[in-house]
Amino acid sequence: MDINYTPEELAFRDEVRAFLDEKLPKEIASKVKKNQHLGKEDTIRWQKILNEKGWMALHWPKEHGGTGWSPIQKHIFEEECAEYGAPTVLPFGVNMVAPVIIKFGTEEQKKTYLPSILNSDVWWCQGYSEPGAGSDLAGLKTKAVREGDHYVVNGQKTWTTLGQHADWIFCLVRTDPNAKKQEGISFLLIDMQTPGITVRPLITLDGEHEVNEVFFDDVKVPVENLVGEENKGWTCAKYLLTFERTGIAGVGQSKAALKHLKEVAGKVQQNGKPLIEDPLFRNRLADVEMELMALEMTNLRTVAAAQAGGVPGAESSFLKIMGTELRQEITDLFRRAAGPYAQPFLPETFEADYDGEMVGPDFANSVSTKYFNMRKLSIFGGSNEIQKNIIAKMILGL
Amino acid sequence: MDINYTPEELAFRDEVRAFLDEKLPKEIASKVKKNQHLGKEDTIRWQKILNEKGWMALHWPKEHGGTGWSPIQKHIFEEECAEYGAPTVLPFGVNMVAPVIIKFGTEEQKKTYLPSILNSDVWWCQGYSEPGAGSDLAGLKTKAVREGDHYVVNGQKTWTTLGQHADWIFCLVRTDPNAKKQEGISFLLIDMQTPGITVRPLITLDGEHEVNEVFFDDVKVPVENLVGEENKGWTCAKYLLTFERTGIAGVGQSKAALKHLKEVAGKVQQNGKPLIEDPLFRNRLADVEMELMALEMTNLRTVAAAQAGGVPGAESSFLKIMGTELRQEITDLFRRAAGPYAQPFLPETFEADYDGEMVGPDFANSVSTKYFNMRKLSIFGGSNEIQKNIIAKMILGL
Amino acid sequence: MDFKLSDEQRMLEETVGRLVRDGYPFDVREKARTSELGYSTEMWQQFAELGLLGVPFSEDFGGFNGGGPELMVVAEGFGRGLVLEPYLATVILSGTLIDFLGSDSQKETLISAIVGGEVRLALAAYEPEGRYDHTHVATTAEKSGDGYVINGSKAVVLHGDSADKLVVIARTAGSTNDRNGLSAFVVDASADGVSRRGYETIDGLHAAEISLNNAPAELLGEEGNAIDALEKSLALGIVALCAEASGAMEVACDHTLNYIKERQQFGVPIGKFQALQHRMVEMRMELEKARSMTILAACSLELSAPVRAKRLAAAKAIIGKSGRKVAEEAIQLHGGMGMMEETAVSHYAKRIVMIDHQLGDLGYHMQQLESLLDLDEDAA
Amino acid sequence: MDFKLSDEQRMLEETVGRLVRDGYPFDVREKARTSELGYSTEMWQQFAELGLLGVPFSEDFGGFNGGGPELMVVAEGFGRGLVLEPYLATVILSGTLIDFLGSDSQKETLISAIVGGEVRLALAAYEPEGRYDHTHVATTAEKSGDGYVINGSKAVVLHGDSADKLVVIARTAGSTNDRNGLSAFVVDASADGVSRRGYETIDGLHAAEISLNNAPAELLGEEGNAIDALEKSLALGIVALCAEASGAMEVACDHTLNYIKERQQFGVPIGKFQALQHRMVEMRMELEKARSMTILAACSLELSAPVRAKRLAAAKAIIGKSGRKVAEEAIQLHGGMGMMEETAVSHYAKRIVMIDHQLGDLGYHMQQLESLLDLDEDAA
Repeated sequence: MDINYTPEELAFRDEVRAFLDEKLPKEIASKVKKNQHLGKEDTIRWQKILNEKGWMALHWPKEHGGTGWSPIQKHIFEEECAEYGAPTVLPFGVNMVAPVIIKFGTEEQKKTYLPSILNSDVWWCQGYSEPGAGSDLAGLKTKAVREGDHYVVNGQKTWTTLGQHADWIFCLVRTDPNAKKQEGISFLLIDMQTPGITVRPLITLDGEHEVNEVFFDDVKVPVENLVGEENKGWTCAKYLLTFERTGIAGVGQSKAALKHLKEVAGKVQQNGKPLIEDPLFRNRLADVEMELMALEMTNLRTVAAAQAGGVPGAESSFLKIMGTELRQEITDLFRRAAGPYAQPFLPETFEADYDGEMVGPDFANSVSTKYFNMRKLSIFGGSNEIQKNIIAKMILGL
Repeated sequence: MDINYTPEELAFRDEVRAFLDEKLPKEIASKVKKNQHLGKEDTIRWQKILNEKGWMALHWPKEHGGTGWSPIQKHIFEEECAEYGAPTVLPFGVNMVAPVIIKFGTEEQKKTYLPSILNSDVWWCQGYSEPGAGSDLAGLKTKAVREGDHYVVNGQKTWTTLGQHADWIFCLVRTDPNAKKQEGISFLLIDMQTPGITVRPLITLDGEHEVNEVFFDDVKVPVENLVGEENKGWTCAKYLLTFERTGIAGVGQSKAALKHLKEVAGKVQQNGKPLIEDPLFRNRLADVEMELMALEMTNLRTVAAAQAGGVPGAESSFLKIMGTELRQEITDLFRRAAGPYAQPFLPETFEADYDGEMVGPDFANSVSTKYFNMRKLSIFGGSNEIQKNIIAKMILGL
Repeated sequence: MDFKLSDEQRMLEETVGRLVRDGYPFDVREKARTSELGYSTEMWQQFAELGLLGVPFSEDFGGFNGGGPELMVVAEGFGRGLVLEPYLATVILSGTLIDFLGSDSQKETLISAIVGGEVRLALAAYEPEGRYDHTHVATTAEKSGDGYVINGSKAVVLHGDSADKLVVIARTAGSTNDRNGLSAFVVDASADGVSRRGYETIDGLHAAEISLNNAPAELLGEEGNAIDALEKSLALGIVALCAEASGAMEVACDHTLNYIKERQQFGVPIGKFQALQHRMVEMRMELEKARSMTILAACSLELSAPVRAKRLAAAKAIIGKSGRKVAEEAIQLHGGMGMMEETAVSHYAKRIVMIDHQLGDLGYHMQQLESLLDLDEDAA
Repeated sequence: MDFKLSDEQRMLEETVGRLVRDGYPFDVREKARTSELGYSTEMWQQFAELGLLGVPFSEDFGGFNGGGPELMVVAEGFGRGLVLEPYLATVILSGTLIDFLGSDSQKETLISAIVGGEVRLALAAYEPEGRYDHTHVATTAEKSGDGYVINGSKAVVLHGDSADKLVVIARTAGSTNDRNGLSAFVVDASADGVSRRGYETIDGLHAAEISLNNAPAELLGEEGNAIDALEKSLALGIVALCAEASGAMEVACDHTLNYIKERQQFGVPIGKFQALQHRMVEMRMELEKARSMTILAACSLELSAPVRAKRLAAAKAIIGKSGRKVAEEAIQLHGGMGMMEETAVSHYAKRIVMIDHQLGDLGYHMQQLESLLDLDEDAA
């Protein structure tokens, strides 16, 4: 038993750090650290840098251009990226649809889609949730009717993250209306340029446009865009949902945020002393710190189990719950650190090219939007209630 | 709107205080405040004093010897009793079986049972819960079969508080095994001296003997001991359970406990300073104090609503949950105040006549037994989970 | 002891209730919120016509002579509707301070204008470095001719962007954290020497950073003695915020309850799931606490200063603690819908959480409470 | 990075597991607990035969040369069985301190006797006024002839009632809270000048208040320099307590899970109720945290003092926090049965909660953690 990295693992970490030192554009990292808006071009720029290095596809097999990394290597890479303020790689292409294509797709599909995903030439989005089918994903109603060499798709998807930029969408659709719930679902790839598709922005409570509704009105999709067998799409859906997610605990993000929070609390003055010396604030910081240590170790245990060949299952639900609650707690402390300056809402200050005066201390401008935005963590990606149901069923046998 | 007592209410409070000053035996109050064991004789002595004054039966109508007090008067009385360290009046006779007899009993039954309850000549206990019927009270199995002028009772009751001292027990029994769950239940009064009754002590995790199992083996009960109609006992049971319980919030107890806790924390030294100056301990005290203020006001709102003629319903479930959680929280702080001295377990020190040396500070001897004993508050009397179910159904309509 | 509203209080409650119900549906509110001003001047005139702008003032000025309970009734109703207009800023914080400190002629002029809806005010008390501490006043006032000139900066002045006049707390003696030496002034918002940077707040209100650079000012009352009156006005403000939070929490609970009764997943309303039921019960329990403490605060304004301070600190702290739980759970139980700007509950959640950032947050008020932990109310 | 146990560690785990499973059923444990001694000397001999009493010691003394992970494995197994014997007192707290400080001949005598099960010891470190502060030592030792005499009082000395010898921390220089000037001594428990008041603890162990009145004592190692070794032994003790708590929490969770699967109410197992399912999930989540922190603590003993201190403080604090939740929920979900002495889970709950009162509670360790909040592990 040794919880420390081996010399090989430390050497790998050095390699990652050297790469990030050299290649991560400073202006992008600065935006991430200051909670400024990242544009589509920032994300793509970074992803192309990763691809040049061959580090874009963490979870793909080597033969398709993946890294072939071990779970520990992936973990180290993601930790360091978070620490350095690298933008999050958008998961919809590389970590969601691609593994499904690799596992269930035809050779033709692999050739068509994988290279452009690797090189970030095509922006993917996800068509899973529907207004009536959130937690109950299999309750979806969007239907696809086969007519000759294409499907005709009608229906609506929602919570489509960054769908406003997307070139393609992968969708779960109902192809057999008479089959039982999870049967009769198929997995389709759809070009967003196809006539009949409308994207409507959904503005979240923090004023941001991250998610969308996508409407399908007699949208014609060629049959060759079906992945896997017709009516067997639930297999793809499950594979995608349970697909190894080393980063789900968000340890790197929480560490970076906590570090920033401590800096901030060391500067903000309260009754003539830094806030970090306020016994209660300090106590809550210590509480977050120890919870984060527990989360990190629990995450490492899962990573190490995967390294040893175990298949991470419902354990990742623990990590999802613990990780998201902790990230939310940190946003709560940030807004408390800002004090009355948690109130001002100046969206223009989130732009990197904003050169006006700030209101209150610099860090304060985004504390409340972040606090409210991060409420999504416990809702999206399988709400924490659903995660508890999964644990109750899969681990506890209840 | 005026949250202060009226001059009449204040005068009543003075009267109560004068009575307690004069009549509450100092040695009994001292035992209560020091968490020492109260004997059966202490309780009876105090209850007889109350009865002499005519203050034994808070909830009975005047005609039967009750106080005829308003809800506010009852509240004031109970608050002051808690503050002065008066023993809790045992509810099983005066506040549980008696209201059922008054409401559903025959004149004969009233004459037979009520006077001895008022004068604490007969000790009652409760036969509701069974091993298989706790939260699901109506799942009870103890059966009573009518044979001529008596019932023959067979079965088992459990969690019978202070049943070891009891002269009589009131029982829910199944008289119609074929009826649906809540039908076919009857309400019987049973003399504990009847042959066939065995009481087995149940020792709780704090080493105390408060509760018992009561076994019935062909116990013959005269039919005149039936209260209300045969097979209509559920009506009595419900009446008893929802019977007005002004004291359910335990505000007086929590106030007295918090006051004691502050005294203790002012004396115990930590790093050369009183514990009460430790920022975190003080913060938790403040948290309890404000929660207690909220509980007290919520309780007063319920009392005032009752005063105004409203029938307190599921609101008392809120008070039960909030009140018990708070009392438990205070016991947690007591054990923390005791530090390492929370460990020693010396039951002999709980006796008033113990004159040996204590281990650690005086207050510490009972902190852990109290902490563990008070876990019962959220379990017995309708577990807090059941209270939440009641609120969900009755108030929220879920 | 009697928790019932008097007939007059009940009428006030009905007036506000009707106004909010009829005049403040979500879409109308959203229109006002997204306007440049951030609220509706027509609505403000309606407040005036209904007499709401006079609630805390003497009948001499056309007021209602109301105290804590009356303000509670109004603010709770406003909380239910997420009212945007500068009632707290104008009537409660600025108006009562003028009422406590002003000369007869100042009151005659200003209070009458407030009651008539002719003027809107903002209280410029807190400062950029002072967080929630109202005694942290570095801003200074000096005599100049008949009046005074003020220099300094004021932070997050609620509705300071659209106020016609500012009530400014400035120091005429003492150093930054002294309780003594504070004075209150009326400053014309359009005067030379006043510069304002207005902005929206996350909960849809407006506020401003204000710089005063030799701004001409008129003293209210005596020099150097504003602290007691200021604390009385802030106490009224705390009562109003507690009540507003209670009203908003009530609606957040109601919306959430309705949502879980209607939203179907797995073939049943999600409100059938026991885990969600229990959480809904816990939300309601927090609401009851908030209501209780709001009543306690509203009925404690006439008590001795330390008892009042202790109860208000406890009330505002409970609002901060319970409010956070209700706001977060309201969003969570709404699922994705709770994250949407187009869902009303998200606005309730934002207002509830931001109330914790006004007039002292949970941490600030728990510190106040801790400092008063040994106070025996019966003896005080 | 590798969380797997080595082959040797796995053998140790199996040995302890088998011993507890076969030799420590609840009724046997209850019999030992209610005996006058409070544990079983036969069991102690079995420990010796299996080599368990030598785990942390050098092979020279018949030991196993184990470190943090080995002690973790043993203590976790003991926690699963709620083992009563004085392993922590004798082997971990007293034994390792002798090992760190003693002369070769002292070790030869004492460690060998410990490993062979011939002697039981107790560490008399903490004092009545000192709470959890091991530097609070008012007890003094003075030279007397060849040896020393000790005067003072020691508080809640775990298994001090039945120990043959005491390892006493006493001051040879400095004043009460100095880190310097502490020395460790071996005192014969039956010597003149040693008086002990033994008692049971709420969790079924035994402890004693000990008065030393010119008690003859033998110095371990150098005078005045015991602090580092003492802190190393206490660190081992903390690892053992964390591991014991993890083991006990695991069983408390298992018992609770089994109970809610079996207990029928309203015609179904109560484990079918979603609210209870989610609470059971939360208990398990606390267990996972406790396990993780135990591993972290066990693997941090060789690191620099501040890093070790930070990690151990965090681990013990998590144990205090998570342990309370698991213990209280285990009782609550068991309903009335959880309140019963005859139900095993109540004993697990008591032990878990009392572990928070040994070697520093949640509050104490959070203060340690707060004082190390700015420590950068990578730099330290």
